[in-house]
Amino acid sequence: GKFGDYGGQYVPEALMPAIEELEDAYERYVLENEDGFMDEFRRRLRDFGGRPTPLQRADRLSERYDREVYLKREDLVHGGAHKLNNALGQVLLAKYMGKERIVAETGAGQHGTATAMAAAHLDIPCEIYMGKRDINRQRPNVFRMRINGAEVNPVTVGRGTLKEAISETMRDWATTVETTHYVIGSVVGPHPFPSMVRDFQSVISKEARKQSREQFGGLPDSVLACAGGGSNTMGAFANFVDDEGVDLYAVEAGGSSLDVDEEKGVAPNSASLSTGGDGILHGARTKLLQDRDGQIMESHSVSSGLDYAGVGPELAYLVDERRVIPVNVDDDAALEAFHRLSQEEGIIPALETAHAFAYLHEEYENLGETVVVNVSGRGDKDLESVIEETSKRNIPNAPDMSMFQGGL
Amino acid sequence: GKFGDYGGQYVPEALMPAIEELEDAYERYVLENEDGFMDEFRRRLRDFGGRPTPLQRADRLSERYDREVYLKREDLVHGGAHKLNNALGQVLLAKYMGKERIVAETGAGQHGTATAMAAAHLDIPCEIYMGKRDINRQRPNVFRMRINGAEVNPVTVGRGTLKEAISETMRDWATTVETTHYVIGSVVGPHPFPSMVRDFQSVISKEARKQSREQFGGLPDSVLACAGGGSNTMGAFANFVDDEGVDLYAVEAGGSSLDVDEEKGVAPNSASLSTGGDGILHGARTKLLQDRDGQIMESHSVSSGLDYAGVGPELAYLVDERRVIPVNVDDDAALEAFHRLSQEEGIIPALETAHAFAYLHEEYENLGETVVVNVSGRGDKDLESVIEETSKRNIPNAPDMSMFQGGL
Amino acid sequence: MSRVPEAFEDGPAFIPYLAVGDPDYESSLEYVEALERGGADLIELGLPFSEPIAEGPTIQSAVVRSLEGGMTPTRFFEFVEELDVDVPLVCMTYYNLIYQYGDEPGPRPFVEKAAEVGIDGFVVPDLPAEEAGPLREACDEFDRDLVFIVAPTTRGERLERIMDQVSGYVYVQARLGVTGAQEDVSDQTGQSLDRLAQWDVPKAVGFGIKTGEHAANIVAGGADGIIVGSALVDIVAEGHENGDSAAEVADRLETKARELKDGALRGVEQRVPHPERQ
Amino acid sequence: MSRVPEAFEDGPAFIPYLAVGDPDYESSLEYVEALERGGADLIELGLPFSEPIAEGPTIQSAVVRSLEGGMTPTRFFEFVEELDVDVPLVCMTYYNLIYQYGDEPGPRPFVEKAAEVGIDGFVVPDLPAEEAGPLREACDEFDRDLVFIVAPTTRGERLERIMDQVSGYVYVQARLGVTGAQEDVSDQTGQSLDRLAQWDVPKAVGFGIKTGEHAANIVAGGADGIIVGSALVDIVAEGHENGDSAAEVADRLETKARELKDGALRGVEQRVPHPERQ
Repeated sequence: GKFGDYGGQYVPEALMPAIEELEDAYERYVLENEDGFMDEFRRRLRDFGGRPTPLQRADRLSERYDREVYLKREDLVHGGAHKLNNALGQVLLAKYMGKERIVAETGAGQHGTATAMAAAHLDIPCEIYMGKRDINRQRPNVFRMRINGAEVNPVTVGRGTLKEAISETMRDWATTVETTHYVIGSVVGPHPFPSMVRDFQSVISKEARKQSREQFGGLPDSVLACAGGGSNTMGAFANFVDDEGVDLYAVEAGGSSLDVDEEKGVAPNSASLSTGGDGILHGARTKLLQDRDGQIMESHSVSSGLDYAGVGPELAYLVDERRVIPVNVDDDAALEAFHRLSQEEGIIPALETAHAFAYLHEEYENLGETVVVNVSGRGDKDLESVIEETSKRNIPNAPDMSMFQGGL
Repeated sequence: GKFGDYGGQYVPEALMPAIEELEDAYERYVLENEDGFMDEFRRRLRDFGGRPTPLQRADRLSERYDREVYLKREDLVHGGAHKLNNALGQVLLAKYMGKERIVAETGAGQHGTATAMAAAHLDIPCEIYMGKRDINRQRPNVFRMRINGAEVNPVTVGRGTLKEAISETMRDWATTVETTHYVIGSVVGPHPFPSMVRDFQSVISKEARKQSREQFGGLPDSVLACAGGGSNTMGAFANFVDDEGVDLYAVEAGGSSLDVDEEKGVAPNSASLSTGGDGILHGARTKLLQDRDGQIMESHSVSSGLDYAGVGPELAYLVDERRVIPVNVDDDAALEAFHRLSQEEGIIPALETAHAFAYLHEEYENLGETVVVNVSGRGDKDLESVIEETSKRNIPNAPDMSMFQGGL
Repeated sequence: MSRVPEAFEDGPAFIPYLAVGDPDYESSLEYVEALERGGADLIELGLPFSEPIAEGPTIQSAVVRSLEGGMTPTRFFEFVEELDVDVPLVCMTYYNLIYQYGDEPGPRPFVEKAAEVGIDGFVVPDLPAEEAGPLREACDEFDRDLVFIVAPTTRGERLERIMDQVSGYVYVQARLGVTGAQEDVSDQTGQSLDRLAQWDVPKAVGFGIKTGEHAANIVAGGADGIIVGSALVDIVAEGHENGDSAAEVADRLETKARELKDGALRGVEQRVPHPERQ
Repeated sequence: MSRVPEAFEDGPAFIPYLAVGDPDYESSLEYVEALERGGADLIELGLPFSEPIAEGPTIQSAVVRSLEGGMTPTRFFEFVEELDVDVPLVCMTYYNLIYQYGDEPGPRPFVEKAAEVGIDGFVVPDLPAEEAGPLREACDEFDRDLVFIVAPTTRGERLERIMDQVSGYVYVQARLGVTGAQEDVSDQTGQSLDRLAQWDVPKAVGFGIKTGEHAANIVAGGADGIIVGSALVDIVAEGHENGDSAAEVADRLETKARELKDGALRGVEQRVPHPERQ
């Protein structure tokens, strides 16, 4: 349950038996394929989720950066992001464990929609906690969850974003732990979540590694993935960790600045790997954005999916071990990359994903001959934010925004 | 270029040379794979488009209807619908033909977004004509096109829907025919479009047929696909046409009623196969909704993607030949089916697609032991319409709509 | 017996177009008659179709006005019967209206009725030569002309196929695009006339002719006639928008017609012998 | 030397909880002192953490008020130093604040400072026994108690692991869920006390105790103490919302404390010998 000093199980005692039960289920079903769990998971990922996703050569980016750029197309997974890999795994595990109800938190709404879809697919009631502010930022995702039959519970405490939603879901779970499984949406939280979510997401790098060998006869020099909580990151890295020749870049949200305002408790970024310190949040020891007392800071990013003050403990460990390179790009660069990929490759990426492409744009010279970028999700959900955020900035490659007036 | 008496090339003389050029290109590149066109097309469909799409057993529908229900998951194609199969094929063909510009029309916006994506991917300028009314009904799709770098030209003539947009695009093409390819979005228009679009879309049934054999060791008893212009329909049927044991159901939009108001020139449905008469529209002889003089009627459907007064000539022919069975369901049934699939299978279908599921719901007893339904697209684009249309009706399985107030 | 050839007997033919019923039945009658007074040698009468794929915005709008005013094929034929003009008349419409008319499928009933009310020929913009067989037959049966459009892009075999079927005159499309007023008269016109020189059918040029000056240039370039639509429809549209009386609008149409006819006549004098076109 | 055992020497202990700094530093001082006057045997002082994952809405709101008022670990220690009460004090907070305090990583500096200002022990809701090693060591070094929470779901090996490390008292969670006032006092309490009977550490029951009646029942059921948080925080919140003076609110807290203390004492008399718990 530990990654060096990181990880662990810092949760209320009431949850510990459930966590131990989950640990046991994780070991039996996921690690040992008991009752053919992993077989069914893989089959459903394929038939329901649409796997494998392609590893696509990006012709125009390859030309632009004068090296081979490949895209791992997680945006094509059912629901529009890698999130289903994990949600489907956990909801199926909850069924194997005999649970009767699913709860989950969501920030950008991607994990919530993925969980709602998986729960509908597997016929189990589902409630999603979502910060009030995020609800307003991501209304289409809220509607998708409702249409999939899930309840959406607004969280009004604090700033009404992901970290409050996580706390609230933990409270629900603490009350209902015997019948309920909490589907955590990233490689965060108490053990076994970081390992289990990584395992469910590692299909990304398992496929990408095999596809690399088939398509260009070797392994990439670099793999880039955006990092918020870090589930697409760990998924994209997991099977490359032992390949020493493959550089792994976790691209965080640099927001508007890497500086913090200790006074207000605000970090205008979400770069916990790049700038955070060791601490305990949401059940695990990891790197996080905190003030000198240990109070968690408000994080910020143009992408609500990256807007989180913590990060998966395994990533914190891999960064300390110098296996993963933490980097970051700012909001403007992410928006520019969003428009670039949309216009040049015909793929509208999630704003989260756009961060990885912004880093590619800034540092391509140092990324070697062959680069794999994980396209963690599609950007349909972000149209409203992109229009709003692009309008208030000077983004050189943005389309004329005048016809977007009035919003969606 | 004919399907029985249907089809043909009823276009202005100015377009005929372009159409002949296209016919020639179709024969060489598509039918004969000259310069490896089809190889490149298939490769890009796989890597960029995300093919093959799964043939998924729908567990809960299978249980509900007491037969094997399989879903052909075209909603997982890049862009969210089968439309890319054709758009990518035609844009690539335009490149092979040396064209410098793409124009296309769009109704629901799915073809426009697919074309914009394909054009961005293949680096060719693109303009999309879209009826003003459809623009207002499908704003997210408009934004997606713009973000992909396409120009979107509003068509204000007439009612501002698909048929006006088609006429307008033909006018553009008539002016620019030497440098421009017109990417028609369905199996309509003058020859070679109906055949060519069918060929590009037939990958659906090619895969489904193979997957049927692999997954259940035979062919389905019935294949259901919604039918507006009919591109997903022909795509889903093409490779089954010679399999006499497979019943093919084209499910049209019954709208609010099958009756027509001759006085106002309004058909409150889009059921041209079921109720239309032989006539000439948009370059081809086919079945269409017209008054006794031959003026084209205003069609109607809760789904703007089906809202078209004509239909592909090959479908008209196959209906006359009794190979394809034309059926229809009304708006209410489609909305109910939309919510059913969303809640029970975790798949939010396009409103177009929901029509096929509504027919399954109504007539499953007569569809045999194994049914394949083509999930032609996903429903994210329809959220706004679904909320609005559901709110004004009494749809028994709709979620509580109160939290949707205020729209997206 | 079609009267179309009469239009080309006395020098260059001035062929105006109006959408019948635009903006209403009665005014439209006055307008067509004004065109004859202005010097029209043949008049193209547009029967509006709901999907006018070959028309630009000007004529599209005329079509909408006419349809909203209740124009139908039946009313169209009544209009032609009521019309008090002596020049040949050609009906311009889309094929579906021709195809649907009457009790039997196909174009015969429409052509029969048209012949009966005094229509001499047809132009059908969405009917290329390949699909024209049935209509050509009906025209032959009722002794009507079938005019085809030749585009700047029409060459070789296609051109021959069209010229095999055309009768009355050939409608030479001056440039690519849809109908509508535009300043330049394309070089493409001369090239088209060159290609058509070997055939003995009158060549009338349309698309983009707005002024007497244009008309003169076109005729000087070798055309046997000029076809003018949008420039006239614009006058109707403007009058309609301004609420002018039908009589006022008719006067303006007559004036414009005279300008165009005079231009065409002037063009004859400007003709220079063309080495390639004997 | 921790004074925690003193709280349990004279019959059942009444253990109230308040979030320090709610709604402000000065009022909070008065409130805590009022609890002692009302009969508190030990007081749990909440040091607010920004992510209080184990708290219900009542205490969450208290945490927000306190943080907005500028409460920090440093101010908390000043508060404890300034506090004029004689009963033992236990600090309830989340592990990150303990972990981050001071110049060296780990819990030692926090415990050292807490011991210095007069904190006798700690309750850390997000620190299960498995992760508690370093804090346990620091508590041993400075002779402080480390209280653990035992949930209704805590059984077998887990229970033993906790009981190996606990000192001062064990916090028996009366029912599943988060902190917060609720009417019923669960049957689960009795079962938990049964499971804990073999250990000789005082058992204080918390979660959901709102009235003297509840307190009496719990003590009658075998508890060595009662812990009350939300019912008191509600009084602070209400006073704050109504703009009542700190003195008024303090009086109400004292009255409520007395009701709870009296209930606990009554409970002793209602105890019946329990066959399974000797």
